[in-house]
Amino acid sequence: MALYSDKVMDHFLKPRNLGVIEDADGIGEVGNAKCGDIMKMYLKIDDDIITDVKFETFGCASAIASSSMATELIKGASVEDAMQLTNKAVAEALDGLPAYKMHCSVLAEEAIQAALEDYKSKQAQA
Amino acid sequence: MALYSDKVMDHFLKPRNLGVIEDADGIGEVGNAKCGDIMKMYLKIDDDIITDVKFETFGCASAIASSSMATELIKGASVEDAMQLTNKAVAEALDGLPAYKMHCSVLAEEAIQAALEDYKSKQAQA
Amino acid sequence: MQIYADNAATTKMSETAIEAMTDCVRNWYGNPSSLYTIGQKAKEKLEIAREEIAAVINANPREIIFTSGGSEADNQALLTAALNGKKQGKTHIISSAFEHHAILHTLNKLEKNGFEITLLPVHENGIIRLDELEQAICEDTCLVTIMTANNEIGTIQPIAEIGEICKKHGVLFHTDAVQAVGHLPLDVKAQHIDMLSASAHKFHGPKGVGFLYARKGIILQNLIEGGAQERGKRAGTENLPGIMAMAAALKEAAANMAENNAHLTEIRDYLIKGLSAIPHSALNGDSKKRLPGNVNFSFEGIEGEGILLLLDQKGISASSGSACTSGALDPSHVLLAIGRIHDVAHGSLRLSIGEDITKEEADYIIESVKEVVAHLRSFSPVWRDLTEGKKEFILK
Amino acid sequence: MQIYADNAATTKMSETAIEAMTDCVRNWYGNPSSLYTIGQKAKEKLEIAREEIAAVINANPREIIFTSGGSEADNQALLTAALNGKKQGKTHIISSAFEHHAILHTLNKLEKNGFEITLLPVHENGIIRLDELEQAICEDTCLVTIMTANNEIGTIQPIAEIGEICKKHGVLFHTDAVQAVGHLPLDVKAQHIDMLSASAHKFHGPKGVGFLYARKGIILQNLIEGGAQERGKRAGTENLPGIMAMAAALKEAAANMAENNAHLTEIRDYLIKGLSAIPHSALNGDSKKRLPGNVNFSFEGIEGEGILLLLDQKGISASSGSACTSGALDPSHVLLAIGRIHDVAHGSLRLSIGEDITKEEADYIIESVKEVVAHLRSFSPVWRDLTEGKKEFILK
Ligand SMILES: Cc1ncc(COP(=O)(O)O)c(C=O)c1O
Ligand SMILES: Cc1ncc(COP(=O)(O)O)c(C=O)c1O
Repeated sequence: MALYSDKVMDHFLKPRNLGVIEDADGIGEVGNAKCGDIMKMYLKIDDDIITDVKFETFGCASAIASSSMATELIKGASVEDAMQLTNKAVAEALDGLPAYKMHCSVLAEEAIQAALEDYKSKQAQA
Repeated sequence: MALYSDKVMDHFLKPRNLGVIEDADGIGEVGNAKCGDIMKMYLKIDDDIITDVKFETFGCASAIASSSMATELIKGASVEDAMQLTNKAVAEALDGLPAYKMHCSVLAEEAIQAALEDYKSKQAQA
Repeated sequence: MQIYADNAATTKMSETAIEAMTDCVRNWYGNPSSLYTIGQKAKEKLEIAREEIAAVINANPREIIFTSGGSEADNQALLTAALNGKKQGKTHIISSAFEHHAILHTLNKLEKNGFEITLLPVHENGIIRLDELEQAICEDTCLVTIMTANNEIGTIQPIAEIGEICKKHGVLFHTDAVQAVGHLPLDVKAQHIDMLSASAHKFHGPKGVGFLYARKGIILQNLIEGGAQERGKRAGTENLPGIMAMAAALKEAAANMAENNAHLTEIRDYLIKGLSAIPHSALNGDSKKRLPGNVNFSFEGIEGEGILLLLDQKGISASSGSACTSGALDPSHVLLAIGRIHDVAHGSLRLSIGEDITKEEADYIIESVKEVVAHLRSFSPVWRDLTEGKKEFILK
Repeated sequence: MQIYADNAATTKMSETAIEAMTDCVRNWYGNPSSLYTIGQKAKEKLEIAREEIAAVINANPREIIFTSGGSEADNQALLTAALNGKKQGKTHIISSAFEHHAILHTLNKLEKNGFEITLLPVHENGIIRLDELEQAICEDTCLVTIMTANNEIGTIQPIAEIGEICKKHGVLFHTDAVQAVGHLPLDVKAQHIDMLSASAHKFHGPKGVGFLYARKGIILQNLIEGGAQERGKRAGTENLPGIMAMAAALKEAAANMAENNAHLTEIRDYLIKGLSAIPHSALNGDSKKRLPGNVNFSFEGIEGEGILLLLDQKGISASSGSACTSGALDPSHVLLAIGRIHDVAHGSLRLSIGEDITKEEADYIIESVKEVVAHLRSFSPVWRDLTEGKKEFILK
């Protein structure tokens, strides 16, 4: 009955895919500092497959862990599959989040969506 | 800071002048069972001097101790002196009583007064 | 001989409870609201205690909030029912004439604030009548609060039946189970109890901690506002050492209940038999439907305080009326409620024995009480009048 | 290294306090309301504890009532002032914007019941201004309640001056001294304090016990109704083990206060100096008029929970905002009250060090915080924007 599951702590202490992708094909940023959470996702996409993903997060441990887990879940996935990612899937993959922290997984979902939208609109322009 | 002073406990545990005087010259009874205290005083008086005094008490420890102490204070005294006995004197002789038990010393004073009145009215009749 | 026979006033903490308490103050001193490991460990211990306590009365852990004792739990339960009732326009409360002052004084306060209070009679045996309860319930009734077991005379109320009636009429049912928890089997679901108050120091736990059970769905009103502890319903840093010790004590009491009660009942009945030999005395309250450890007698012609202090000299700790009011001049409202007139109510003695009492100790108690009663009667003017036929005996 | 640096949330009990507690549960288990020796011995211990506690704040023992902690004391003080005020037609209360929730939530409740509440600003340094207080007082004012020292940023209010102003205007003055008692010298007479709340677990006493001082002449309103304990003002069997342990802890704290504070102040200032080296950080609250053990910093570009959990990994227990609200999403109302904007308030750290802290530990804390802040900033998009000039730094 610790505050967070071992999975959350693991992803918080050793976040996967930290950083930026300089020549990203899609970038999404959601949240605001006032609320205490900002997530920024960078995607590298080849042939509709997410070949690389990185993130930066300002926020609590579960926000960091949710971003980290979300990147893991979509890395190597097709854009279409990544669009299906739900916050529930992120939370479940983390072995659950406290009820009042569920919004962190929502943010992670939204950040991914935003990055994918960014990619798509760039595609459309190209 | 025990409930009662050592003096009160001493007079409660070893009441002085317990009992009745069959041919008393004055008898006084005050209080009632409803309130939880009844005191009865018996006086033997020769030549206006209280030569013997006995008491019976239904009541709490401080009522018993107050009666006991009151009898000690008036034994051998003149009727006139005994009439001056105050509840304060009784309480002081007991090294004090808790505030909510002061009425016990009042009862003792009243019992003595009643017995003396009884003696006087008998004298007057004689 | 030293015999502590006032376990209804308070109990000595069990070794198990003391260990739980010292374990906590040394090892689990964190604040359960803190995020770091030391805090979360404390939180974990807190929730384990909640589960253990809930299990004993068949409640859900989420239905338990910790309080500073029985009085606080009683106050909060009544306040909750009253405020929630008022919102629905219901301002009638039913209770009994011999509740603890934590209930009665709170009801007085509510009465001043416009509530109507019905106090059911408890009759000579110290037990309410179900038909009278049912008759008292009306459209306006927002709460029935009846204690599980009385603290002075130990009589046990038909809780399951009361629960049933309240359920039928859709009225909240609270029970002050301070004297019962840890001593009698309780099952809030089977007995249809909506709220229940308990206090740890009555079952060999620590003083200053208790709990309030409130069935899921009941929105508790705060008595103490502040931090978000206890799901926002009771502010204040949790008394974890007290709570852990309470859980340990309650688990122990529940595990040994059947055995303890068999022994206590035997000694209780032995004491009742022995004391009944004192002329012009009477047992107060039903002789069977009473707490296994409770013996309460009235002795005609004498006053209670003297009995206590003389027994104390003999090493026996007992009480007359409840501890809270023994400083007062009025006789116990409980004894008056079961119809003892003042004169007799004044001369009462409560023995609430502990689980480790022996037959030899019971014999010593009986002999001591006999001596003390005889001594006090020997110079009681009331007793003289009674024996000389100037007054009639009330207790035959 | 293991460093407990959250003493403002709760402290570990001192050995002296633990001994007093275990002595009591083993030897003084009687109910102080009971008449026999075991009860009267308990009563004696209770009154000695009251005297010892009263002496520390220069009160009369009769002016102290024991409660279950700081929250209860705060609630009862405010209820008392409000009800007594209402009787005189006075329904205005002055407090400060950064009080503990035990005060603020109670004021909210009073506001709903028709009271008018003025919350004084506490400005950037976390200290109210006396002229603003005096201006706020009006004919209707029945209470000024200002905390002695703040629980998050540790700033100390000019209590004696506030007391003086209240006295001049004939207004009751209550102070929540939960963070101050045992840590700062207090004198209720010299400082003109009418009511004062304290909680034992903040000065190495037990959790679940505290006290309320109320000057002679103030008629307390009961929060908990029932038995006649505490002169009828607070029902419930007294938590004697807790009370004895509280008295022992407070005596000890008072005796060692000067020595403790000299050491704490030195280490505090050393920590402040060390942490100030972190770029774009700021101390919260006045740097001198603060509790000797309190250090509170905001670090731009990161969020507080991560700081805490990473420090926890390094064996350091600290907090962000108060323990009670650290589960919540809103940043601390205290930091907002001193003008920190949300973005920055989120990234705050409170270290409340204990008397036994060493310089080596302080060095370890400084190094650890530096590492943690650097790590969290390394992947913070906010920090990136700040360093890349896309956003302006708030903390220079
Ligand atoms: C300033 C202040 N007031 C009141 C309280 C409440 O005290 P307790 O948690 O002991 O009820 C606290 C601590 O939690 C506090 O820091
Ligand atoms: C029946 C009953 N209710 C309530 C209480 C109050 O419990 P506490 O003194 O722990 O607040 C007691 C004991 O004093 C009791 O016997």
